[in-house]
Amino acid sequence: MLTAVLVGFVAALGFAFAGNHMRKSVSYWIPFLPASLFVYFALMVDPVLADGAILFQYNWAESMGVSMNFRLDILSLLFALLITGIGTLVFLYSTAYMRDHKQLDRFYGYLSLFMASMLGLVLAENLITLFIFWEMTSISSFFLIGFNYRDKKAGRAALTALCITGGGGLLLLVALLMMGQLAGTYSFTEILQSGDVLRDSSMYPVILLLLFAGVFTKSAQFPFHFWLPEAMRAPTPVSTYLHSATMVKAGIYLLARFHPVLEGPGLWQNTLLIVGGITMLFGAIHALFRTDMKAILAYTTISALGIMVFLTGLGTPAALAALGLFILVHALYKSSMFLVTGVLDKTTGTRNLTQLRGLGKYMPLVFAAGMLAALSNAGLLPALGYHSKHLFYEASLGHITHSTLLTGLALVTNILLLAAGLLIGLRPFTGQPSHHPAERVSSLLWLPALLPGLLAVAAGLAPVFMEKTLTSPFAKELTTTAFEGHLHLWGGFDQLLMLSVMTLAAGLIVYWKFSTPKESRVTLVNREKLSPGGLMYKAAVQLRNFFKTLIHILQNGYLRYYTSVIVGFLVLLMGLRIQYSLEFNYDLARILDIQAIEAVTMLVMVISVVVSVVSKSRLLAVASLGSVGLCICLIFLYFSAPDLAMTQFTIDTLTVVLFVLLLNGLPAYLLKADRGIHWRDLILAGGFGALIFLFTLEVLNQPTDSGINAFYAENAYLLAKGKNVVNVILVDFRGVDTLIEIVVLAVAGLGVFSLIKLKVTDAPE
Amino acid sequence: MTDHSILIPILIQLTTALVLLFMWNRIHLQRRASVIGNAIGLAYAIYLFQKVYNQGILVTQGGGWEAPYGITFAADLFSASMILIASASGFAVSIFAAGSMSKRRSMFVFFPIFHFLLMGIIGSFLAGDLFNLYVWFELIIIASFGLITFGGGKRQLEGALKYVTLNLLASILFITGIAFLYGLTGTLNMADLALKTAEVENKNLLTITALFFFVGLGIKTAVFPLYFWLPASYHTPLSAISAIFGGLLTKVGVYTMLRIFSLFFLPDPFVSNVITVVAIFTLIAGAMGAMIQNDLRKLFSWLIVCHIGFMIAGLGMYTTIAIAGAVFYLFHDIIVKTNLFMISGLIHRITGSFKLKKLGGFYAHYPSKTLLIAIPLFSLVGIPPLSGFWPKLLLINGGLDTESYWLIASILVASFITLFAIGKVWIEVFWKKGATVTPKKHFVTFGELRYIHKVGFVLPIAALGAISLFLAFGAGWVFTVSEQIARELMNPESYIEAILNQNN
Amino acid sequence: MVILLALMVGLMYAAGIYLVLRRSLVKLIIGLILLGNAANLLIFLIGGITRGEPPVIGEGEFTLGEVYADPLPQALILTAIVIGFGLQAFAMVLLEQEYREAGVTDLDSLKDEDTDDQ
Amino acid sequence: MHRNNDDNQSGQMTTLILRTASTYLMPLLLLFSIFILIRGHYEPGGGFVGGLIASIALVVYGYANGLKRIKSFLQFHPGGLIPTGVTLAMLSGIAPMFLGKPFMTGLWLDQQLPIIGHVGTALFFDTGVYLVVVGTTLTIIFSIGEEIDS
Repeated sequence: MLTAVLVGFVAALGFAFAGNHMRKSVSYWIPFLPASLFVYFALMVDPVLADGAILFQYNWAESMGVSMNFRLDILSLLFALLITGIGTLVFLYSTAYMRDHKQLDRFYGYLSLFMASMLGLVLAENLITLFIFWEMTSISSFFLIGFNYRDKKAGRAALTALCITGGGGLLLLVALLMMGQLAGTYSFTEILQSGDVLRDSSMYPVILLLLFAGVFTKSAQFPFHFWLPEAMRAPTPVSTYLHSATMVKAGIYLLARFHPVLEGPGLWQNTLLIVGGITMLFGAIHALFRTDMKAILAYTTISALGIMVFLTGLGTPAALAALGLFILVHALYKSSMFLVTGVLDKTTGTRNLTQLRGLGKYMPLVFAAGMLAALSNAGLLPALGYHSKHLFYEASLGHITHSTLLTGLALVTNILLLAAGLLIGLRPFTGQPSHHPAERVSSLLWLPALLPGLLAVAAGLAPVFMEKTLTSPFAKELTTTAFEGHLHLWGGFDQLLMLSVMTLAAGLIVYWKFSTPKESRVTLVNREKLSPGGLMYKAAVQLRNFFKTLIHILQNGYLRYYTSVIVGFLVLLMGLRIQYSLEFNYDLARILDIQAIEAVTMLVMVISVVVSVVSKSRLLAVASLGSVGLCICLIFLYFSAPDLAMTQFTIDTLTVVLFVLLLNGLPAYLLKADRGIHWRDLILAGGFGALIFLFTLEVLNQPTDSGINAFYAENAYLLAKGKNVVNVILVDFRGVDTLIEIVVLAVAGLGVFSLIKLKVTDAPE
Repeated sequence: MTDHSILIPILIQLTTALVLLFMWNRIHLQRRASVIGNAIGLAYAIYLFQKVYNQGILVTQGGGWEAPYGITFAADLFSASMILIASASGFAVSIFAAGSMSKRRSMFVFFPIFHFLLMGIIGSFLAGDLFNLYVWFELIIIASFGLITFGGGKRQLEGALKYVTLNLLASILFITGIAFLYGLTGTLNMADLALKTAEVENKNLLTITALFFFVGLGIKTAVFPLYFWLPASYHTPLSAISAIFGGLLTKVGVYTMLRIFSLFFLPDPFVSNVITVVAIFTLIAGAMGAMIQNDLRKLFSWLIVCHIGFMIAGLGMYTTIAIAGAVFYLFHDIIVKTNLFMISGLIHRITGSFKLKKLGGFYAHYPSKTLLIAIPLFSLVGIPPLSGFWPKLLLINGGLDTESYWLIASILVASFITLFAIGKVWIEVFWKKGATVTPKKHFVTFGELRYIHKVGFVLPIAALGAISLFLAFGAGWVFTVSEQIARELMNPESYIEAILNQNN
Repeated sequence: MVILLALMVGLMYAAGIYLVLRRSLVKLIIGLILLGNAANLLIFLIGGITRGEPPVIGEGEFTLGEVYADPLPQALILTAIVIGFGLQAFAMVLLEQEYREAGVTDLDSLKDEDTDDQ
Repeated sequence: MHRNNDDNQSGQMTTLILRTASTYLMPLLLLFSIFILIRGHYEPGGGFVGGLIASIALVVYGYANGLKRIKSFLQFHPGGLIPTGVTLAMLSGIAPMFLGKPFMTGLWLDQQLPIIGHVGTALFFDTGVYLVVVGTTLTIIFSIGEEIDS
């Protein structure tokens, strides 16, 4: 199993290193990869139906509770088969469709990466592993949307998709972590037992909302749907695979996955019904108003995803059975439609419905593929879509309180979707031919388009088989109650039949009304500025401008402002804290013991400090600075620190010498100051000084005796053989400090040297 | 355990620097010696790491004077891993510098100062004495002063002026904090301080002292609102220098904060709250800055600020899982940020610009280099399972534990904007149709370089990319290490005991 | 005397900060030097001050007497003074170089690098 | 550094006095600095102060006689003192490690020498400090001086 998931990554890596050496002939072999995986998963159908769920365990970052375990049950198996099955078709189709592309290595690399990620996502048993694969699908989607990377719009579309799905992903991560914390494990199989714990937690609504954020962004639900139509800039095989058949269904997969754990009346059901309902109607309406075939397909996909969310929201066994079936049906007919669109685009050079007519004459097999897909979409016998539509109505009718409303909603959506399906599958092939395609359509192009349609018909004719293998176990996996309803080709004259007939009749009327697409209609619904996408984009631009203003205020380039913020911050924090702490019980005798000469020194010092601050002459300021240094030197002398006094004196001299040397060349002393700023700075600096003063006294008031100086006093001579204890500390007790200190001095010398001597005359780098 | 050899990583750097100084003006020799020195340093760091991993905390006392009288050096798992990571990125930068700097530029003093800087960084990881730590810091800042002004030029000096001023201010606040702490306890040995601070009766004084350390280290670490020097200066020097700065300097501050605050000042509700609030604002402010930048290196600089927030957040939450997240992030961040600035150097060498608007077409012309660059870029974003993802996971978990929902929200916002910013870089630099390179005077483009220099550009990027991948796929093991470090930080008894009660 | 020295330390910190907040490059450096001196004086004060008992072991004695000034802060300050000198010298040269490159000593005119985000 | 030499009479006078004085003072001060260095272990003094005094002596000499004179006096670039000093200090720190002792452990000769007293690694270390201080100070001052001259 691990091999099955990882082989795609290995292949992707292989393609990445293949570079442009990859020959076209190689690409014919690539479809064997998904095909063999498909066979592998197909062989798993029986064991899964027999056992329910099979676990495959592999170790990874166990210390964090993350494993590479995989869980194969009917839900993941359905998806795995779709991913590998549709994958085979898409890979096959690509060999012809992308034949002349220069960068096949990248294309297949990304595609394999995506396939593997998607497989990992649906198979992962561990929440974190699931999330890892989830994000990897977003990333591979980013690369694939931007595949035609020189196109600036493709780049933007890719970034939009990445931000929307990535942002949702982050919220999803929090939801998963919350679940993990509440359940005490990241293992899904164990969490499955903790449904009640989760539902009873006060965090339950938060978890739901975060999870929904992930799901709705990934599965393009209103109002996060807008990235999906933009993503259609990807090559058509990619759109087929990612943006209709598989990746966008990852959100649906997640909902279905957590349905047994999280579902419940209230927030779960209502949100899903409302969001799903809006999305399916919104997508269906938009689809009809487009002329670009891929845009129509994008919006019908959005609508279909809405239906899936809606069905999950209904949550009854019938609804979930319908969901399982619809996931399959949709994947089949939608991939077919996309591939048909790709053929038309490839042969005629356009996807615009207003320009495509009568092509059925030249490509009957493609026409057949389109019609079969439209048939399935319309829910007509014998296609599989018939059953899914029936189940859909059955589920909506089964809703306890709002069955009429919900069924009405479903009906309208289905009518519109039916019409949109005909726009793709029927319209380009009928009427007066608009193009005369020069070459015959390669079998590698029409076959993948036709196969799903044939499959759908075959499956549609075998309702009992579908029920046994899909709908019944699917509903059971998600609800633990078996689905009682039955699939059949003829259910008698009942409500469902009536709804189906209504759908068909109204759908045909709508199609007839809309069968001549006009560009003007596009603008009718395409209110860029008012659409969620447009609004979000506008908000992002506004936000960016706001940030820009804010950052320009914060990072304004004025050094003194930076300093004042830093000092102000410290003063603020100290002020916040100091208000509860000061006690002031000083030993007055000790602190007030002053000798005359000391007092005089201090007086000189105060004057020097003040002069160095206020002096209008630079030289005087420097001289007073020197004087401050000398006074410190005297203080050191008075208070038993002869070494310090000597050092201070020599350093002070050198500093002044340096200053005088350097100041010679400078222009006049800069004295500009705004009066207001002047006072503000004075208050800030004064406040800081005052706090230091108070705090120093307070600290001095604390009794401390660590005995460290006593150790030095006793051992300086006896052990370290020196009588000047300060020097002994410097060269022995704390010699390492001194060693580093001379290194500091050395580096300062080198730095000054390079600063002065090393002038750059060439370019900045 | 006593082990005098833990100072060898420092001595290797010092010796290399001195050897280089004696090779004054012999640039070819200097380059080789620097790479060799760092290779030895890295090899020893690996050895030291596995030694500490197996034997526990190793201690040596400078001059043989037992703690707290002499100067203590201690290598616990945190120090040893930091030395390892720093040596790795130092080694990479050394190759990169040897490859990327023209002969004229690397004249004189670059390599010696670079090694003195590494010496300072490694020293501060080993320091077990607060004043000694201060001296190491001074070595780091003076070496960084030398490097940030290296080569001169108006833009660089303007950035350097802010860098120098604010870093000097930071040093002054830091030493002020040390003075107060000495006044309160009468000792400087960090293990001894941990005991003595616990005995201080007036906790308010300790809290205020903590504020001095927080602001002093906060400036070095570049947290909000103390980070101004970083976006003002990091984009000005040579890429090799930005790389070592971006990778290591702020992280020394983070390391020290984690070490000092866990030893002396935490848990303290006021300090914790301050740290948490600062973390939130750092994340948001850095993200905002990154969002609006159009210069590659400025963008990366703001991302440094932003991502410091992750690590500080871990300290603010102060639970084992959160600290483990911070430590994990620290490892990841050093490697990735070093790499980012080397990448910007490579891009500049190839295209002649740092401006997003002028860049483009990289993917079309250099597909394999693009692939190489993709690894650190997406690691930075934290696309799972790359290395940025795991620590974030831990931090969010920590946030859930401590119910710090604002912190989680800002972590998400910061991650999101990082995603956006890197996505934008990707589109602008790699995808967009590129402008043609307009050769400037004296500008040697990548194509004209000698083969060995090309290797010097690409090899270190690949090597650090490989380390990122190791951190990603070996996440389980890295987490085990980080968690052990976190536990040692949260319960420093073994650290204190190893230093104070050892038998020499 | 303690109170005077404490006041002095406070005053020097205040003066240093005030100068660092000026627009002139020269004042900036003077401010930084003052701050450095203030920090040294603070360590000296906090280490405890003692008159006329330098920590030097007398002729014929083997240990310091009963009363002596704490040698440790003195050693620290000595280190700090020398390091401070190195840093200040560098800062001064940087100032002068900055003036040579930019032609001004007004800090307010040095803000292009931060605000230019093109 | 000697740009003001020809400014006026009194300037010349001072310079002359300074020049003469420094010529005699410089060797004395250098000797004094070495004395301070050596006695540092017993009395106030040591490598730092010694080095600083030596630098001041050389700076004053250079200020009076011009940079070139002092360069010819020294015969080598003072920058060379920096790595020499650091190496000396480092070696005296490493030496005990070869004996299995911690870095920077003091090693002492048993016998006392005249004038200097105990000889041990600490003295070598302090000498290293002295050299670095002289080297750095002179490098800084000379670099600045050369720039101003040019």
